[in-house]
Amino acid sequence: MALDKQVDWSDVGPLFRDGISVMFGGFMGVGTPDGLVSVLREQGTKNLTLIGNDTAAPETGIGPLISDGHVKKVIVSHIGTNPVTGKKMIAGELDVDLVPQGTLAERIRCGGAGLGGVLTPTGVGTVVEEGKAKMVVDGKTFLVELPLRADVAILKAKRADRAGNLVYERAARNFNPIMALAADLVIAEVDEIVDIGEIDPDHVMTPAALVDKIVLARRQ
Amino acid sequence: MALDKQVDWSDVGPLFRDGISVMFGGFMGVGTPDGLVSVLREQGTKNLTLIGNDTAAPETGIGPLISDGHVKKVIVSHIGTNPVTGKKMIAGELDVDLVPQGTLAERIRCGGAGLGGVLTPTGVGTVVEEGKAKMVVDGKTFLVELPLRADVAILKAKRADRAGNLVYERAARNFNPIMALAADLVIAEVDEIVDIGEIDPDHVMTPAALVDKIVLARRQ
Amino acid sequence: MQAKEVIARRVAQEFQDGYVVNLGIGLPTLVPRYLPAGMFITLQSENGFLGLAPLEGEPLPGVVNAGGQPCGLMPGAAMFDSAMSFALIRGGHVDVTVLGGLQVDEEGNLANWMVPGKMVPGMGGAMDLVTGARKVIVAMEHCTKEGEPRILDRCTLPLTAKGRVAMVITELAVFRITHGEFVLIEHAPGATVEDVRAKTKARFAVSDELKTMNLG
Amino acid sequence: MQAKEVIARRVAQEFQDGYVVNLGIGLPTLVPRYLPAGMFITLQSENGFLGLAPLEGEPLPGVVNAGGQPCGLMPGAAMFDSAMSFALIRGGHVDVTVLGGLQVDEEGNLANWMVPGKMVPGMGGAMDLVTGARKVIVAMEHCTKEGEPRILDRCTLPLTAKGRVAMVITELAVFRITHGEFVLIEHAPGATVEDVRAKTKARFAVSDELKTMNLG
Repeated sequence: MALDKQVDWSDVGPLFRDGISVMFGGFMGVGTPDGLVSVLREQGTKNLTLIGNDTAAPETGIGPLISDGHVKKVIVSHIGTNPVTGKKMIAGELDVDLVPQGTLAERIRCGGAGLGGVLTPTGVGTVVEEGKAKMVVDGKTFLVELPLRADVAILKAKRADRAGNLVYERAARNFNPIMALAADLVIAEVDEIVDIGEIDPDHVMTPAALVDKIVLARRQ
Repeated sequence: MALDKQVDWSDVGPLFRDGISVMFGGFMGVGTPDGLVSVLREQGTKNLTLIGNDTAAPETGIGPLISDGHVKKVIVSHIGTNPVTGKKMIAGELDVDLVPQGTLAERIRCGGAGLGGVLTPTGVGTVVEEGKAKMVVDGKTFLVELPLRADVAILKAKRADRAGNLVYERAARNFNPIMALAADLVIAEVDEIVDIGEIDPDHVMTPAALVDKIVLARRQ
Repeated sequence: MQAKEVIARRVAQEFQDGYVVNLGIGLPTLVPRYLPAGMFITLQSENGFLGLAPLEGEPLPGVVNAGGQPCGLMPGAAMFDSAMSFALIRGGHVDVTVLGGLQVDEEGNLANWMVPGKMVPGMGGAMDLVTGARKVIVAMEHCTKEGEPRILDRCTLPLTAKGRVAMVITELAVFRITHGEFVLIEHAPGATVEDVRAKTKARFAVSDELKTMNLG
Repeated sequence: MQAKEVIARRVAQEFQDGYVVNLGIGLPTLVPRYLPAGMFITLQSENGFLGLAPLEGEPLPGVVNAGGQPCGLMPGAAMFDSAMSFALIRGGHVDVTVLGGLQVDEEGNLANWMVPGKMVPGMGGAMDLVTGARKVIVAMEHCTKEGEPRILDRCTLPLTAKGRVAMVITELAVFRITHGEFVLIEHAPGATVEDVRAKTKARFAVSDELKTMNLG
């Protein structure tokens, strides 16, 4: 029988250490696992490197981790909706690496798919190309963008079976499925846990083989 | 209201011309649109370049197109199950370009995703690396593999809505979704056509925006 | 008629039935209300779906636009992940994107994502959109609030993408950029070519078929 | 006990509970029947799913293995496209792959996909599997039908991948390849190191902990 990957909330804390890199699903906080973010916050995890689409707002998504000083670096496509991120960046308290959103997605996918990088036209002729190798294919110039991986990925899904197959809801899917490929430890916070066999194999969006731990979201 | 993309079988033939490149979904014929293959065969389309996983068997999948001499070139990962392919290759009647299966998938995806190529470790130190650029990332060597596109993609799906959203069945999915991204004209043969709104947006595997024509499979 | 409405009405004329469209925040989101009756377009949302619609009724879980705001879904919508979303954007599957601009220059360069030392929000999906969409339309007011031209010989702000702008539509003028040539094709009712020149710091040719913008 | 059974039994000892495994055609598919009771593994099928199971009852539409033959699905199976299938394979998400071999050499190179002028089936997914799986086990009979060694100082056939083989398991011997060293760790009951040397054309060290294969 498949392994049951459900863990209790008390089991989650010890999975995080100071200084780790964390990929987080979500877009403006939608699809971000709020409970797992709270664990990082409550146990005072320090010096995190966060990788995800954006820093949401001060009290949304991973925003609180930035507000409370748990983070040393973010690799994101957008910080404009969270003024705290900008302030800490200017104050030299937070390192911000801005990556075009499509490039961020491809770099994470490369990290998870055993690829050494990808050639993208995005960023050619802009500040994004600084320090990067370029390659001309069929007369067109591309940037060589390199893989991203993380120590831990924290995901949010609507439903999991006990084996860890995941189903996301609407636009809360976003970066979650590719991050499931690209981290050494993958933890999913889910709204519902069902028995193995209850999710149609055609509807699985992240296969159980990629997921290490599942935890049931606390009711709001 | 969304455009209705259903066409009759009599409308399909004129979409194909001699000398075009055709991506075909399917793995050993499973997920290959047999009706569309029949159209290519019955109207005697010549000098096709076929791009897909394998050449199936002489009477399966795209096999008949090879047996009947409609094809000048195949770009595939495997020909071992179709002795006709091998015979025609040795006789100099068919050009065969063998590509590792994962590399084939990535090259098609690149072609459809606006990427100039991808760095893969697959094939390094083998005949596959001949003539290709290499790149070293973090001390590891990768091949630069370039995009593939086609004039037409012929797909097989289980279900479509009238707008062209597609759902595939089990392992018949395989190459179909990435090919939907990588051809100028995308035609899907489907077992069932339902009204718009009947497919849950979370269950769509190929969005309608990628599909140009849908045709209802003839009952076997 | 307000400048924003003029611009949105004119942009709407560039859409065709069946188009897949990505609209930037702000002014571009006004465009759909000026489409002719019966024209069907599909809106792409870079957070991962096709079939964006206005919110009707209560917000639904996970149904938000790229600004994180609750929205609706068209019948026939399709959801996907961020890798697929940008495969669509970069791969030329979006027929047209309409974005605001801080500056555009005569080479078709666009700057709209940062003002050094002042505003560094990040490029989000803008660089991919401007690089990958089949047609890039910049929809913006002709001058800054201070009256400075936004259409320049050369952008002074960091670029979003190089040479990708196909049209610039303002309340005063419509320019087309093809083969490296910046061409005035329309001006606002009551305006003259000289009015446009006075507020434009880019060289431009005047089309042989110069028209007055039709805002009917 | 037939050679194939010996090999399959010994390969089974390399599996651990929870492993994701991809099995090549032929001999490797025999391995699961020799797993200890209660051990759970997930079989990956490169045509696009996890949770391959033997066929039970009537074939179901679209449920086929990588050879195109009807098969079953485990409860908890998950289907995906070819890009995802090889993201899993190349990205190190397959714990172990077991493949047959034509030749293996002392540098851990494997040749198993073509014989020039004779057999050119194509590499299919083999190159990606051997390149990307965390552990590559070659399971093959020790010599060819003609009695020629298959374990060589250097492969003469075109390679499938370079330096990726971690173990070679035959009916006669078990070798481990680590840090570029080919080491004999087990031999068949009744066989000697000399028997192995006589049939092996590669230099190999003999482990200090050399054992007899346990086929119980």
